[in-house]
Amino acid sequence: MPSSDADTLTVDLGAWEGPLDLLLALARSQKVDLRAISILALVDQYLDYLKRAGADHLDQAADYLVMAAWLAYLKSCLLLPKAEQADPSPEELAWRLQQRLMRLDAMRDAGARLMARDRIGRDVFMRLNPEGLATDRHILWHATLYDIIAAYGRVKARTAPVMHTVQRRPVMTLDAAIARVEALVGRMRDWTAIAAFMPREGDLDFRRSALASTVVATLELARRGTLDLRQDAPFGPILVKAA
Amino acid sequence: MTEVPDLDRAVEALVFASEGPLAADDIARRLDVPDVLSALHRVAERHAGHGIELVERGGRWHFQTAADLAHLLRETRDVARRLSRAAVETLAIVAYHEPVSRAEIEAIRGVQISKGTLDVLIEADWIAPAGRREVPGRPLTYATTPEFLTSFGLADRRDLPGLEDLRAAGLLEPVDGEWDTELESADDND
Amino acid sequence: MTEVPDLDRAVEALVFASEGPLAADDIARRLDVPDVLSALHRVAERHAGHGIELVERGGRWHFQTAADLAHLLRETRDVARRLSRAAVETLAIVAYHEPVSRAEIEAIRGVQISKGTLDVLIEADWIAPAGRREVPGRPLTYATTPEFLTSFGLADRRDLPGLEDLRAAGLLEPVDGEWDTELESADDND
Repeated sequence: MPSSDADTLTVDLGAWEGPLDLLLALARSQKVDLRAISILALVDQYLDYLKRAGADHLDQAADYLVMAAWLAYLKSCLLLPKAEQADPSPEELAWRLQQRLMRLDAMRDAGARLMARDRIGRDVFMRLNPEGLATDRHILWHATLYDIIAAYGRVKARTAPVMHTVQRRPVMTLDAAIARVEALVGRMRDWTAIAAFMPREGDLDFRRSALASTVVATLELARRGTLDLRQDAPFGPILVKAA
Repeated sequence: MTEVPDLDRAVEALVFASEGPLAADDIARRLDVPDVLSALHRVAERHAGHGIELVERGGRWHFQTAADLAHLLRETRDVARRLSRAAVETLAIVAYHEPVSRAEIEAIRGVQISKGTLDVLIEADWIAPAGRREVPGRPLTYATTPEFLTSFGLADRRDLPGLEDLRAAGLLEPVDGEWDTELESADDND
Repeated sequence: MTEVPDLDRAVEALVFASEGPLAADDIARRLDVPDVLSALHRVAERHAGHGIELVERGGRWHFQTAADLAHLLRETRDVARRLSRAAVETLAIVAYHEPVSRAEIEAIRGVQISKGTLDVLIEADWIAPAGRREVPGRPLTYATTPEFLTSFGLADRRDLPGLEDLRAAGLLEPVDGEWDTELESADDND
């Protein structure tokens, strides 16, 4: 294929892996070093080739046409007087095209050279059924004396006769919260943040419990129609107002 | 690099790349030569005393690693792993109550134990079977090993802190997340 | 029979018995010695010019038959499946440009990679994903594997045929996407 003449190139776009492939074949048919290739001649050959490829393949050849349009543009730029040239210059664009062709050519050549190397399984062979190297994993179990003592304590504590001492836990009951919110909401004229309804005293556990109870209480009171709730954004402050 | 007879090289490569041991006749036919026996012997000679050997077994030839080096092909690597909670508790119960049967361990733990849990402890050489109890069913009992004492730095089993010591150390307090243990029988076998 | 150093014998046996190429470090770790490189070189020397050879590929060592004996062995083994032209080019592009993204491969070849081309190369264990490039879209890049070096008899990536010439000619510079944007402006519906 590399040495074939442009005229003898099969007029079938399906034979090419895209416009660049076709361009490279055409470039090689100029039989000069790719570095010295005439881009203008190449463009003409490409456009001519597309013309001869005919309308049959145009549906599957959109990328060929895009390349043709671009090359036609490049050609007109190359022929225009220098003064009217845009940036990047047509010479620059032509140089880049040439670089792309050289790069593809180089990779094609490199691929062929790779395939020609002494390849495992084709030219050189490894053993088919080697003995193999085995690694046995030996598990070293690890525990400390403390682990054992603590575990025994845990077992004993778990299975000891159960003696329930009910611990008083600092909670605010739902009933208490409803009563508190009901009493306070009448005094608040405007939308008020829910925090204002919570007791200020008590430790962290109690306040946490109070927050939960208060939120549930406002929901319950909203359901009963005693108050309205509002939240302007997800995770935003919850506001309360008497209904 | 010395000059090696082509036949020797060919014989060597053929036997090396073959799927299994090769008879001298097969090699000769493959190489289209009358006889390869002397070549085989020269190749065997070249490898004698090295890490690999060309040997004949039942008239067929193959390469193998030198027999005295076979141990190199296996290696054992130590992997440290933490005992599971179930295993630690089981070990603790054996240590405090030995000799103790599996049913007794379960009664003390309040949770069933899987077979794997005892196996791990036996494999670690911390507990060992300690005879059968002369009761109906003759259950096997377990006790700790001398290795257990060594591993945990104990001179004697009586060095284990007693219940009073545990209480004083706060180790008999019910812990949070107590209900975890109910789920344990599911992942007991690690 | 000459006296062969034990280390040489051990190294030879290990590489010979291994299921795949072995790194010098792995051999040293298995044998519990600081360094096996000189032993490896001595063993390689012992086999040079013979029917089998000890070779280094990408830092990993294995035994293989001498390349000039291929014609004697080929009939025994399946000849490696022929790769499509697209696959060969893609493999070359990955090898010479790695790490390289799919878009970059396509820019060099001037066509889209059909499904299956990369798959074939990944399945052969010659290329593998090599992380994402930290540019918009975070494209996945590909690079060759140690297995690639082994399969193609390359001691090192620097042994790639013509690598230095191509680099000197500027043909391995990162691919600029400008060309494609130029083309795309003509092709709005893309």
